[in-house]
Amino acid sequence: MSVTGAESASGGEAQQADHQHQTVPSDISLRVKSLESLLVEKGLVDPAALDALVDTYEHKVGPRNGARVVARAWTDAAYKARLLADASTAIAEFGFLGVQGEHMVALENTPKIQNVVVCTLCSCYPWPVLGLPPAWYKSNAYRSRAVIDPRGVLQEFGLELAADVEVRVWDSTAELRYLVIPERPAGTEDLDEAALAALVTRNSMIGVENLASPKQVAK
Amino acid sequence: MSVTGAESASGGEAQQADHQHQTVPSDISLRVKSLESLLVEKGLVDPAALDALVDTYEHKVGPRNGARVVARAWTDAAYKARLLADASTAIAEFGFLGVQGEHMVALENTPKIQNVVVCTLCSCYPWPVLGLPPAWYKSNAYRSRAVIDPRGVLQEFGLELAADVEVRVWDSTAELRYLVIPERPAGTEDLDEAALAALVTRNSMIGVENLASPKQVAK
Amino acid sequence: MNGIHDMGGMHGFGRVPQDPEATEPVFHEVWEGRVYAITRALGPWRKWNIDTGRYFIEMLPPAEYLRMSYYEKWFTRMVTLLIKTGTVTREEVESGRAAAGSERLTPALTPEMVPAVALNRNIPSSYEPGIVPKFRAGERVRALNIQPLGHTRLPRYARGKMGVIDRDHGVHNFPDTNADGRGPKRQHVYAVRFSARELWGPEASAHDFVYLDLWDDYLERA
Amino acid sequence: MNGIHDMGGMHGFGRVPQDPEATEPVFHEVWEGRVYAITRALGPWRKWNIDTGRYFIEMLPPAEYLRMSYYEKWFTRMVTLLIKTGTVTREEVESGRAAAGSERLTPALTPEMVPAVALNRNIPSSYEPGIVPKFRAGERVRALNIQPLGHTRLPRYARGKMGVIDRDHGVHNFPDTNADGRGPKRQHVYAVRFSARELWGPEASAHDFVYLDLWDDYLERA
Repeated sequence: MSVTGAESASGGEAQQADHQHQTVPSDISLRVKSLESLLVEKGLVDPAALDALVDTYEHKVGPRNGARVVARAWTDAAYKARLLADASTAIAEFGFLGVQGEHMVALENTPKIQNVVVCTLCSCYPWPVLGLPPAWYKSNAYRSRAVIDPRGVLQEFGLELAADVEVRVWDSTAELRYLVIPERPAGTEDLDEAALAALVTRNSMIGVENLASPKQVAK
Repeated sequence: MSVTGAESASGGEAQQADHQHQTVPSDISLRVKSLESLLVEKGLVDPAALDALVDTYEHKVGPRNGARVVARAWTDAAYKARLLADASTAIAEFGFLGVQGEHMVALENTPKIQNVVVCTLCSCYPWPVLGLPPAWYKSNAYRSRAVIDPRGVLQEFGLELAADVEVRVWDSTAELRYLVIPERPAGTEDLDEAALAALVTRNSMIGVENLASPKQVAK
Repeated sequence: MNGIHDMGGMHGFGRVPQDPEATEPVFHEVWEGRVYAITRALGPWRKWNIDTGRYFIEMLPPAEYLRMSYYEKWFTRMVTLLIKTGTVTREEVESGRAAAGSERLTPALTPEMVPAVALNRNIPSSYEPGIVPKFRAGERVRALNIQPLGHTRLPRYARGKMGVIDRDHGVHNFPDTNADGRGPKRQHVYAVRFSARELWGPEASAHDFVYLDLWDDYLERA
Repeated sequence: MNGIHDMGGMHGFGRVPQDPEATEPVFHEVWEGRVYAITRALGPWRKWNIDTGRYFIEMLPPAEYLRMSYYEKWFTRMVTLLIKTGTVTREEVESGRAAAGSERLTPALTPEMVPAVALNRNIPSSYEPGIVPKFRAGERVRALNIQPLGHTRLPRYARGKMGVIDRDHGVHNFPDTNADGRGPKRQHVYAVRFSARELWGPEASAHDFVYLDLWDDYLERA
């Protein structure tokens, strides 16, 4: 199926999209409702399936999934080895599968290496392990700056790296999706896997935050 | 005088400009009137001087100036030599002086060389010889495409160049301003300088158009 | 295309906006969730692929691209592609009603299927021994200096730059051709490691690197 | 700065709009002429220089930059700089009235001066024998790969690319420093000839060239 013609690159498509934007009702909420009812009437979508999809991403899929993966990697050396060797398969052990998580790569942060994930061209993100991306990840500021000024961006997240820490920014240009394994915080030797998972933040699994020790947090 | 601080590059200025845009009245015509009356009240500008400036660029300065320069270059070999060697001085012989025309360069089109002028970074333009720039010259489409797709742009102006014609695109990044001397059309041997000047179009002096012979036009 | 979406390395967008992680909603507005869900529910109809979908967001006029919110872009893309593929007509979108006598279908995605679609793995294997990689880990490569008018996933900031193959990600569809109907042209994708100094010049930190996932057709031996 | 204004080489803006040359007005709206004239009439006060003026248009948020018309950008820039330089206050702009007790000046530009200002030459000579050019016509040079956060006139598309000095334009102010108060740092400017293939890759025409006016500080010997 070819949906694009020779005119696309010269802006014909873009102008069409623009025109169309002008001709649908102005309020986005009304426009979406109108389109949904059209698609339901034509039998293209089932509103109950839409409800189920919204519910799934609002309540069932999210960064708690990734946190469980990270906590296991911290506590189970064999699992960590499998995760680093083939993240898709290792994550599948938890059942965290599906769209935008088919080709996973795990990246391990160390005292000397900070991995940071971005998608400069759109907002690719590992949905099954982290849910849908936060607004900041989709922002033009993050997309434009993460590759040219990663340390400046990290500073805005409160993360000041030593000059000799190697910063690795992963720009998700393909269908690979990246999960950062943050460093396990000090002072967590006594915690079990579930308690450890509770410490893992979404931002730490994107690489823009490092985890403080629970004692530091308690202060 | 330093009007910019360290915060500029991080977007502080831009945000301020944006904020300010929000707080002035919404209709641009009213906002301009309001600012003018403020500046007049404070004695910063004289409304009669504003009138004179508008009148100057609406009626006294424009592409007819450049056309006279081109026509003389066509008819006076010594003038043409001076124009190509030092355009600022040669153009000053006509009294076409002033802001955005201080450092002029003349570029001669030939059957084998097509010069085209653009300013990708803003819209620099040789005001004293061509007046203020037309909308197309200031358009994002022209600014973005002239350097990467000059032949495609020229086609939109109706100019189809042979593949072996050398295209020279001059991106006006500094205070140099460029005047293209188009080829003198065939069949104009009998015309005097004034009649020749009448044939010269604005677009031909930017390089996006070549001049047809008067006989072709008559057809 | 060298569109506004290709914004890696741009200045001027200010600071990264920060929402508190604990309280930021998945969808900031109800309609955002609906746009997301409709897009997903249309997926099984296979009216367009993911590369085409990205391409049609990139083709928004730049001023609109920057003005629109994320899901507003999704919505606009969806309407454009539904019309373009003949799935609905412009008149139907404007009226919100199916044209008289138009076909009534059965939704491809039912509520029962959602857990499987959302949460299960459903992807062609990237192991295709018949497709031989052009490069190996450790090899020096140069990203081509190309300016495709159509969809591409080679950002401008990396073009002409030298890097090192970090790892082979296996075989994937080639977005440039897959986006506009010229086929998947499957080939190897690699993580390629570029130094920040190669990309941005000598003032960048010697300790910073950018990894890009790049296809065989974007690379040449350096 | 790598702002949206640096758009050479971008795709997505469509066809070049065409107005009939014979009938296009110099100013499409009355207010455009006033904005142009006010900007010019403020010039003799020397509150800011041309490089600062350009910089303050480039710092508009990218979405605003693309949304605004040309003279709307000029207007916004003018208001910002009038306030920034203390020439007027934000409150005065909002009210449209001078603050009580504020200074009343005499306009720097009178109607009688307009022909001279608009039409006469008034520029420091660019002949400064004390400033020696670094390069000569015919020399091969490379534009630096730099990413200034402030104002610059080295477009992104030329950075890191090789060209040939076409001619020496004499001595000019250096915009990068002149724009933000670090001084004119006068130096030679050259027209540098780049092949389209060097800039855009092997698919460009071998007969196409781009000439950029570049300063000594943007160039190194290649």
